[in-house]
Amino acid sequence: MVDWRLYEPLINFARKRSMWIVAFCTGCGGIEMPPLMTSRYDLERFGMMPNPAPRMADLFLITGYVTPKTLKRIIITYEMQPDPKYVLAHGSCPLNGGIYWDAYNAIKHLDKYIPVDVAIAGCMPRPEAVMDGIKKIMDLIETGKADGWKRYKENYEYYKKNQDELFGEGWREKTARRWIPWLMGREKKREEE
Amino acid sequence: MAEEVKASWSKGEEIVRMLLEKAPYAEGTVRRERRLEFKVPADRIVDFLRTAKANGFELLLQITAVDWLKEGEIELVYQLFSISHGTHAMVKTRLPRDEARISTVMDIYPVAETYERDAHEFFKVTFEGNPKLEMPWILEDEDREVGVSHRKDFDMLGYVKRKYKLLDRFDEDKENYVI
Amino acid sequence: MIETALKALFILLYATFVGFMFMGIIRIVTARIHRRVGPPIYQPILDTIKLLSKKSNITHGLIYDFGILYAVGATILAVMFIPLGSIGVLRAYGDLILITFLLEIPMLGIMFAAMSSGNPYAGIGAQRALLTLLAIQVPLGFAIVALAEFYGTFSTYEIVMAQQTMGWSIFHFPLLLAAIAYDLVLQAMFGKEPFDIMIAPGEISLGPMVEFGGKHMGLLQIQHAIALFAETLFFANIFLGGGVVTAFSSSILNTIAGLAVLLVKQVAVLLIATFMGAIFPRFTIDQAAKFYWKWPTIIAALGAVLASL
Amino acid sequence: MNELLIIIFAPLLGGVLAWALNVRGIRELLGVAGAAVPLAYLVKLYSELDASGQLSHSIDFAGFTFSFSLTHLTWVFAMIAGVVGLASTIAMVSTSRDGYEWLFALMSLTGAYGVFLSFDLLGFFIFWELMTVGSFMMVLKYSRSAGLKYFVLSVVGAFAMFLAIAKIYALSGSFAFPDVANAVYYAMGRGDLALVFGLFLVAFGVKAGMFPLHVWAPDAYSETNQSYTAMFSGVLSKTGVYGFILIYMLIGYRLMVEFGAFRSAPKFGYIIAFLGGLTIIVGGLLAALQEDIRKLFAYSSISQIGYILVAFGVGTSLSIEAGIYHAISHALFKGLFFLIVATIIYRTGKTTFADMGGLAEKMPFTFAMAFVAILSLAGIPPMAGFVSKWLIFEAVISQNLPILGGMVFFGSAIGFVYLIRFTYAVWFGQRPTDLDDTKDAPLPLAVAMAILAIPNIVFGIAPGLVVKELNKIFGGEIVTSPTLWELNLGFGRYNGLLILVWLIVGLLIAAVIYFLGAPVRKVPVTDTYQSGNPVTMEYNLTIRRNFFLPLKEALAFWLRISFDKLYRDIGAWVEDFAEVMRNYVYNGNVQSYAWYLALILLILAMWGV
Repeated sequence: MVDWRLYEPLINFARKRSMWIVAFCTGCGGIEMPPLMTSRYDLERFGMMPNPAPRMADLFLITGYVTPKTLKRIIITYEMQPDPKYVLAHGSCPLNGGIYWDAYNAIKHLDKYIPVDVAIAGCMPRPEAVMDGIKKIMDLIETGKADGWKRYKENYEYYKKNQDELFGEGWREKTARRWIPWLMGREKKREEE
Repeated sequence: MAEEVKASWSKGEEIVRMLLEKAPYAEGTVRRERRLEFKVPADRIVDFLRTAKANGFELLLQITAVDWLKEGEIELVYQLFSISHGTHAMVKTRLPRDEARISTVMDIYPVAETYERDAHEFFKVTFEGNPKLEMPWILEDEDREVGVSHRKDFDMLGYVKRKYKLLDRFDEDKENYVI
Repeated sequence: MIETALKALFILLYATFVGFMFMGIIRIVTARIHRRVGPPIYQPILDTIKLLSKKSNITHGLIYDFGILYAVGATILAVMFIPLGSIGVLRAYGDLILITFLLEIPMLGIMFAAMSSGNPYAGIGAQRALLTLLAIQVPLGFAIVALAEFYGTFSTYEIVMAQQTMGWSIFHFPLLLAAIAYDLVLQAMFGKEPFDIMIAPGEISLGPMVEFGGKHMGLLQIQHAIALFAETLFFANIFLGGGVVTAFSSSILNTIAGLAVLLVKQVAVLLIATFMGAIFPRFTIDQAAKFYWKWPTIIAALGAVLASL
Repeated sequence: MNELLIIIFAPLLGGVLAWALNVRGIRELLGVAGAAVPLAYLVKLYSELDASGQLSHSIDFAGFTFSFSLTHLTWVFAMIAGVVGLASTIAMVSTSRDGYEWLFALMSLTGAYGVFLSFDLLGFFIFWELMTVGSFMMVLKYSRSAGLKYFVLSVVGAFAMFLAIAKIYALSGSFAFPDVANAVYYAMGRGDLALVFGLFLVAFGVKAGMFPLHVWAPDAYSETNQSYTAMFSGVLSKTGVYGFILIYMLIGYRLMVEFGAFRSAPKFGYIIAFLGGLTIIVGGLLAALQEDIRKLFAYSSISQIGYILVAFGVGTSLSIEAGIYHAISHALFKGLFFLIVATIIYRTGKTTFADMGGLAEKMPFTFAMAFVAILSLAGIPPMAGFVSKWLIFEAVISQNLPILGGMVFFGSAIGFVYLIRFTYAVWFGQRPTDLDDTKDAPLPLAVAMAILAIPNIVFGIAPGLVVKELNKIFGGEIVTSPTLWELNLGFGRYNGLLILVWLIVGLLIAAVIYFLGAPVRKVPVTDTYQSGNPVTMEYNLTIRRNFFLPLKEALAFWLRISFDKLYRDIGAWVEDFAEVMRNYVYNGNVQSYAWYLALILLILAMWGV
């Protein structure tokens, strides 16, 4: 209808300067967020703000180690975000497992399951390092290189295969039903009362 | 084992003596100030905890388990706390490793339900009378099916390598791994 | 006909732009109170552009889309009825009761859309929003009653005109009480602390807003901007004397001066709400209801009774 | 035979025939015809009425003269009965079970017509009782206890009315309305007047469901055929409302003269208005806390009647006109609501909110109708509900009555509250798996709903249509209506068409922005944010039970005060008292009766007889 390519620079500028964060803090990096958000480093200067609902969020911060249990939620939340969406991984745990390299319940390579646009090394990275990462992702957005969401669409089979290998086929339904026998039992008891 | 430092906490000794009078089947010592230790046979644990609760140990803080592989036993440690005496107490009991069954203490300390589920999931101890033992707890279903446990005869590292398809860059014979 | 259309277009654009600036002002002022730098003032516009230019959107059904459109449409309808200085499209029909209802029904549209998604957070948010509405309705009603009884008319435009000769409403004691109550009510209508339990970001993921994303949220941002403008404009009109300037000989200059006067008054109303919002924590829903049913109700009822004597 | 008598007795005739023949197919036809004939005659008589102003007819029966009259006022009320009665009977084609229901439903419709058209107190009373009997039998079939509660309170009301009529008859020696009004104005004493007013208040208050006499309504409205409830709440409660107008017509002037006015409202009217205000609040709050879809609308009906009472109580011609307008729109939207409830129950067989959800996808037509009804009841411009509420607001507030103004404002908010609860629990959210093959409304119900939905929209956009008729009642321009779309009160204006046009303009602007954005993708209800947890249809996350729990907790103190319980306690005391009397006084012992006789004789002797 309208040729939006003409306005692409403006839109990219808006995308860059208005990144809403999913407030989904995993691991120990969540505690690095308050200084970033509050008066010390004040991320709101760049138009970033924490946002509890993924439907209207752009930036997904993975702040620390990821367990399989969390990864399921991360994938579901990530898929709920509307395109374009960006992922920023904090610290060494999402990179290679970090100090949890031999733990049965910590994911070793996050980018096998969802695309990561920018990874920040460190255990934990200091707020300055996180700011640097955010600067990096802003540059990537402006030049159109932050294309994790495109990669996820294009290589969906690869990501799906890795997810299914880890969790087993049909893990969404299985996880959703996991508690149902127990919840139904409680429901029944409540009704009997 | 380092040389035991005999504690001299007279109040603690009094508490131990008072409890042991009522529960002669147990052994009790004072580890140090505010740390008491009791050893109870597995079949009397309910009696002992009931006695303890009646004598000022109001809280159950935790139930932990230790796997003694060589001795073929699993040690359960019930950590009690007394507000009135101001002291911890570790109540230890041992179960055979391959037949780890013990009675639940839910009716004495209701909070035990959660800790018993924990010990059941990771050390395969069966607490008879706890209705929620089979309820999903920390482990994912696929881990459960494989039988992940913290018992020492479970090959955790091998399982991790298999599960996450790690490149086999480390050797289990080495002392330190570099990744 | 063309003149009406041009006026309506002007009101719409002006309301949207000023509304976005208001949203920016709220964020900057809150940031300064927190000793932060804060975003640029045009930040809400960037947010809206970003949301509208999302490349994938979801819907939960027809009502999900229609509720949003309805909310925006009703807000535009409401702003047309409120006299804006000497510009007015429908101000002859700007009845107090009608405008009060029109300012409330966008929320109904949002609730419809939110609940059609079936999200439990949205359900809880809707419940809290409705109970807040129930709580504010009593003082709001009394404030409107006080106004109507004091001036003997329901027409907003006539009330504005009456204030040009009688002095601002807040200089009359009964209406001062009504204005205080109405200002407390505005706090909940803006959805600012301490009465923002309905969106409660940390607890129920923004409540009704949880499922909106992309262009739905962008439309809601526009709706929020216009509603912010309309609510402050309504307050400035009925309590602060509106924006009627007759000092200049040129009518265009008069109009511009009137808009400027109104803008100052609106910003004053906005700043009060922002200051209150920045320093208060959040009330739970029963605390909010008890608060509204106690002091603002007493104040407003006293105002209404005094005005009717 | 006179047209008025046809209007009154056609439904009864249809009902009796339907019951006597009791053949499926024919009885429905007869019943609908019984409801349609009066409506047709009412429409036909309109031009005649317009020319002459009043149509009268009287017959002599059993030594009394019964006179009937069709005036502009009664025509409006009879039209309410005609339209809602027709829609309700059409809906009954789907939901009724046997000839019994047709007989008594149409009998109560005859009663309602009779009440509206009677021009003397005796006929009024007889048709009132006919109506009560018909509706009582309808309730009795479904629930014994609800029926009995309704019956007891109706008997109290009927007894009060009977006493009042007897009092008036003793004074005037005539039942005809003009004679009665004259006699009351010139001859009635202050005490008698207050007594008659109180008795009428009880009599009409019971039928209208006025607080604190409303306790029968929730049970009776919910424990019967829901198609019939559309008539029950839409028409039968209007007879109570009509009764309040009758108070004005018969004893209003005298009351005004005798007791004076509070501000500009008559003092006796202020009592009605205040009780009406309490009815709004109590009915609305209780409606929000109901768990049963039928009960919610029963309480909501009570709450809306409160508006009408407030308007009538204020007592200016503007406010009475506003009240009649609200009576019309209440009959329309509440009739529509009960038909929607009937459809839901007919299709799902469930009545509680806990068992429902997600029906909007399965019943789109019914949902569209519900949407109209919701907008109308909540008072969203431009709908009929908004116009009438707006008139009431203006009428009440312009008379400098701040407390009543606050009450009606609160009432409009509580309307939002319970409607949203209904919307959320029934239409949206996850659908229980056993409702997956629910079908949309059957044809008769759909037709009936459409009959009621269209005026809901039309009377909101073109309020001039209604106001023109209502102005005729008062014989003057109470509400000026320069065009069909506009109302002008002098201190406030409303234009339905302008609102509609600008709303459409606003919607178009929004739609343009909406369609410029990227296309939308439909997602299932399970694709919803639950803190990242996957959602399944097997466990229903929609909040259905106790939706307004915080409100319940906030009102816990007030909810303990229950007039229903008070009446039950009084009933229990009476029963106990009777038990005591039976045990000790009327114990069946001849000897003790001899003693009573002796005692009475002794007392009489001492009295000097």
